[in-house]
Amino acid sequence: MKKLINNPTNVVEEMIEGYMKAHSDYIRQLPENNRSLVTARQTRDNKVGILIGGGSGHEPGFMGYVGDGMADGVAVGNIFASPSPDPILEVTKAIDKGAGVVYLYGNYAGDVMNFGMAAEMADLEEDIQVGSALATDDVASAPKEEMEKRRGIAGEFFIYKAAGAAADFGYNLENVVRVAEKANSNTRSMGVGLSPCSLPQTGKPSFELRENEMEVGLGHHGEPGIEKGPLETADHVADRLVKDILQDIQINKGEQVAVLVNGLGSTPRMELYIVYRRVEQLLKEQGIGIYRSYVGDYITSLEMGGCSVTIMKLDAELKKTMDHPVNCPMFVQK
Amino acid sequence: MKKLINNPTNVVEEMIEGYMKAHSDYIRQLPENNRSLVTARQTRDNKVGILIGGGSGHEPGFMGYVGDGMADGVAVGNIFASPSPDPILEVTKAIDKGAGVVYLYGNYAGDVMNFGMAAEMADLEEDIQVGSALATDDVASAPKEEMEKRRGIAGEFFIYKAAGAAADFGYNLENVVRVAEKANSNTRSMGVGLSPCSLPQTGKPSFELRENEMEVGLGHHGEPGIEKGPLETADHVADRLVKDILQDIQINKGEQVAVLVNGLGSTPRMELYIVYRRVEQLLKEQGIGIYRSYVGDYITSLEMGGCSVTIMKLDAELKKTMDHPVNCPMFVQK
Amino acid sequence: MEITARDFKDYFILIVNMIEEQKDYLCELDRRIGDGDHGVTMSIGWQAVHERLLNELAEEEDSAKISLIVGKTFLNAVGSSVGPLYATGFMRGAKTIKNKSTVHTDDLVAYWLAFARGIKERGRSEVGDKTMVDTLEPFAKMLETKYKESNDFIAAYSEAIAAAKEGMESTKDLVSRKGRSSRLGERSVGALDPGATSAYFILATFLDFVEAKKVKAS
Amino acid sequence: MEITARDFKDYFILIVNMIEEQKDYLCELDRRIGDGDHGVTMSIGWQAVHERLLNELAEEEDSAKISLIVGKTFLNAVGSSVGPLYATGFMRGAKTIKNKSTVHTDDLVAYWLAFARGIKERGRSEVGDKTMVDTLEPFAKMLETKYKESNDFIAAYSEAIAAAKEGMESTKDLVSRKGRSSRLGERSVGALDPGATSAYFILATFLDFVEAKKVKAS
Ligand SMILES: Nc1ncnc2c1ncn2[C@@H]1O[C@H](COP(=O)(O)OP(=O)(O)O)[C@@H](O)[C@H]1O
Ligand SMILES: Nc1ncnc2c1ncn2[C@@H]1O[C@H](COP(=O)(O)OP(=O)(O)O)[C@@H](O)[C@H]1O
Ligand SMILES: [Mg+2]
Ligand SMILES: [Mg+2]
Ligand SMILES: [Mg+2]
Ligand SMILES: [Mg+2]
Repeated sequence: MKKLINNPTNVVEEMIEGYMKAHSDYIRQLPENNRSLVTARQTRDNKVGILIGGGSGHEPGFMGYVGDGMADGVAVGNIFASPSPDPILEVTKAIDKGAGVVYLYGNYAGDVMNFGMAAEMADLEEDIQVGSALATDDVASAPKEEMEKRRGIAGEFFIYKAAGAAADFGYNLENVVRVAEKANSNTRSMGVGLSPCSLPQTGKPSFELRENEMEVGLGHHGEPGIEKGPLETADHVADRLVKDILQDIQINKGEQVAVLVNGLGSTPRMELYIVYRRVEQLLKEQGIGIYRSYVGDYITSLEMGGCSVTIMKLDAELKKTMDHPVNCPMFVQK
Repeated sequence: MKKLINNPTNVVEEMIEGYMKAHSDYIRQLPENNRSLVTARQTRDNKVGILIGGGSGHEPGFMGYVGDGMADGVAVGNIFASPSPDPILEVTKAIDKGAGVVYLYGNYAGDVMNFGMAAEMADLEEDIQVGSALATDDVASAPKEEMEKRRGIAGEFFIYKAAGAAADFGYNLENVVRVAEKANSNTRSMGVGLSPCSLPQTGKPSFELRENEMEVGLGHHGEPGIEKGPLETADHVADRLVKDILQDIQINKGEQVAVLVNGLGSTPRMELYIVYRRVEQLLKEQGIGIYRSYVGDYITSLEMGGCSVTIMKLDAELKKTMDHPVNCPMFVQK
Repeated sequence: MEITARDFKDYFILIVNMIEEQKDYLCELDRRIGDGDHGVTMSIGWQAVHERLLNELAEEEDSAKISLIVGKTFLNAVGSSVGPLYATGFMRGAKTIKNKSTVHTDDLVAYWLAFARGIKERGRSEVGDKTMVDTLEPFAKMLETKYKESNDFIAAYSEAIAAAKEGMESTKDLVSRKGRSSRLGERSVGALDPGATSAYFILATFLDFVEAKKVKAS
Repeated sequence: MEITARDFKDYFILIVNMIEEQKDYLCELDRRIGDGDHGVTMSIGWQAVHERLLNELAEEEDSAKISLIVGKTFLNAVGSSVGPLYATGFMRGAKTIKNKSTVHTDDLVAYWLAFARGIKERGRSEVGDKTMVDTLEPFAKMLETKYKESNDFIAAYSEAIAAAKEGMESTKDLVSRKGRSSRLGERSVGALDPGATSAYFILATFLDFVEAKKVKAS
């Protein structure tokens, strides 16, 4: 697959370089580690620090969400690979204001180990209190009985948004973690892939699909999904995703949700809105109200084709977090 | 090419439907014409109306830019086809507050004819004063001596931003047009295509490129560019685009510009930032300051691969317009 | 020969069918020097016209009104470049047969001249610009001259179609100076202009129609 | 037999080269049940190690320090799943040979046992989970037993490698219960685990190294 890059081994460094230059008013790179980026803006004294991170290739995830109202810092990994403990630890040190730091990341073996090691080091070596909340929103990744095994996909966006707002409200570490965990346990996602992406270093497609096929439930790194099938209409795809989501989480008539229709990379906005159209119809039929909608590329997989649908059940507190304004390089909400 | 759609003939209607449902707090559809969308927000009395429009398939262009600080309404065409005069006229009637309406669109034969007819009808039948400013930013589309023949590509974003701010400042019609024209005459763009898009109705690629080829200077609808060549590195591509742009417009050492690195649809943000990185280097070498940067998908061509670089030379007035906050469904600037 | 309101509608339906057949070909031509949608655009427009013909216009007896609504419907459905162009053609044609249900050959000639010239005016194009005007202008000139000479509509129209065809084919060797393809400069040489081609088909379909009508009548 | 600091470095360089050769194969394995990057990740990590070996570590005589820095460097360069896993292995190994420049066979056995057990602890995985532990655990068990029996390092290590190979191959028929592939459930059956494979290569490369060293010595 064609890529507009220089040397495949430098893509992450060069992306960061470009990103820093484009958004120096938002973000700065720590001298200690070039994979450690922290907000360049003034944040409130005593605010709990929000640290996000994960592999590269998911932009706007994750560096795009550092700014007012979301994260205070990000540790940047190689493409589709968790960052190592060192950049995580450096960000932790830089953003701790004495109130501790909350790590938000997806439930992947690599992230669990690296963030886990960093948290231990922060505690032991730096005496910084660290809380963690993991995203496990992908209903296709494990049965309900093994919820804790599920991976995090686009729902991470809602978790960042909720926890970021909570930290901004002045919540303490325990409460920020509580809100993040509530956001996660109220959130479900599922995706469909139409075309693969390829790693710059291998150039090989992450999975194979025939011209008339799609993959249901695939992961955000091209991990095989739960089934391959013929490419269906946008309405059928939305029906399937929403059905599986609503089977997994009880949302009663009259309750309200936030919806995210997330593009995986190369799927035009036009198609995302066509999917959203059907998602809205389905929720309406169930008497479920949509409190807020997000449609676009929020957490991508390089140039993968397809989309995911995320639904988060809202209570009053989560609504407040969704309303909270955000000002990040790749996401602004007034 | 695979698309997540229902019936190809309904894509524009279904996209609009989804869009209206997702953003009903921003935008409403006129009962007179379902291709006529206007802002749902309160705008200042006596404000000059800003009307944008063009073919579909360029999302976030153009409907994504209706909202505070940019456009008051949009006329939506079929895919890659100008809207007809009727929806333009209906939007004109809906957004005129007595101070007249400014049409902003790209310099394409179809748009010129349809917007021209609508402007005539607005004047003759509705007695609404209409001004127009056309984007002609694509340096690859005609030589400098025939500037007026050039087509508009991603630079349209800057023109919307400048004119939208001017209208918000309370400028009268004449001055809004003046600012829009200044923005256009200070703006240059050029793009490169790596992979084609396909119209939903034909499914055929808009152009053919071999696995190791790129197309320099191609149009935003897959119109052939100025040359096909081997795929080059991001740095070489940026060098070429910036060189052609700076040869076309005199920007002196110490002057400041706004920069837009625009993705055509399927090119990941990672690659856009890698291109931006080089653009910044080149401008720095010339002693040109970057006042503001935009990197992302601003005006796309369905799932086309590639990007364009846009540079707008700024004076004090244009800087003020770039600083002006915006709140649109697909673009927010604080 | 006379053309009734029914005839006009039958002719327009022939166009609807013809466009469906030529859709891919017209897209293919447009892919070479434009944005690849000309067949799709024509199809969207004529499908919208079809819908009108089958409904509101089903009982309409005023040929001018039919032509006017065909133009407007086409325009509203497609916008694009060809929306204003063909719409202007049919609307200007309608003017020449105002309030008429049955149209005789003098009026028919006037109709087609207004059609061709309306498009030329709307597009501000000249012969040689590599547009549909390269089909329409020679067509109109020939129709006018030959009809004046012979007063035989079908004969004159046949010769005009030959001129239209030649005009269409001439676009192959031209450098485009109007529309989307004008940015290609020299690289537009070697490809037929899609609009010149669809214009030829529209004009030629009328000849097919009147010839078939004559056969039926005789 | 004794292993010097130079030997450690030579062995690590053999790994660097081996990984470059196996990179595509490891990616291919990972594409089937993971995200396709295992070869790339290993390569990034070992290239970073290579750089260190050629520079800061060029004159280093402390084998423990070398192993420690190899682990840390690998971890910092890759993160990922295998970063913490292999890094823990080399760092725990380093502990067993603290302050030593030359390592004798007793220590070497301790080194490899600590390597294997460190990884197992870090990953919280058991034999049968379809991970590198399926290679490492049988390897460690066999090495420990056989060395106790014979006190012959190369003989014991050779048998351990055979057990490692069997363990690696056993992953083919397993359902994954750890890491990225665990979400595939039954569909992970039929594919070798990429980490089990790279672990086997790393262990086997040490056998190649010591055998070559023995030949040279004799
Ligand atoms: N100014 C003009 N005058 C006459 N014909 C024109 C003009 N501009 C474009 N055309 C015609 O329109 C055709 C293209 O139509 P179409 O592809 O439907 O529209 P678009 O170029 O907007 O996609 C061209 O082949 C040409 O014949
Ligand atoms: N918890 C774990 N314990 C042991 N090994 C693991 C664990 N999780 C993952 N692995 C190993 O890591 C390998 C995958 O490595 P790699 O592809 O580099 O990382 P990632 O899965 O993060 O892309 C798997 O094949 C498996 O052997
Ligand atoms: Mg990975
Ligand atoms: Mg078009
Ligand atoms: Mg066209
Ligand atoms: Mg992997």
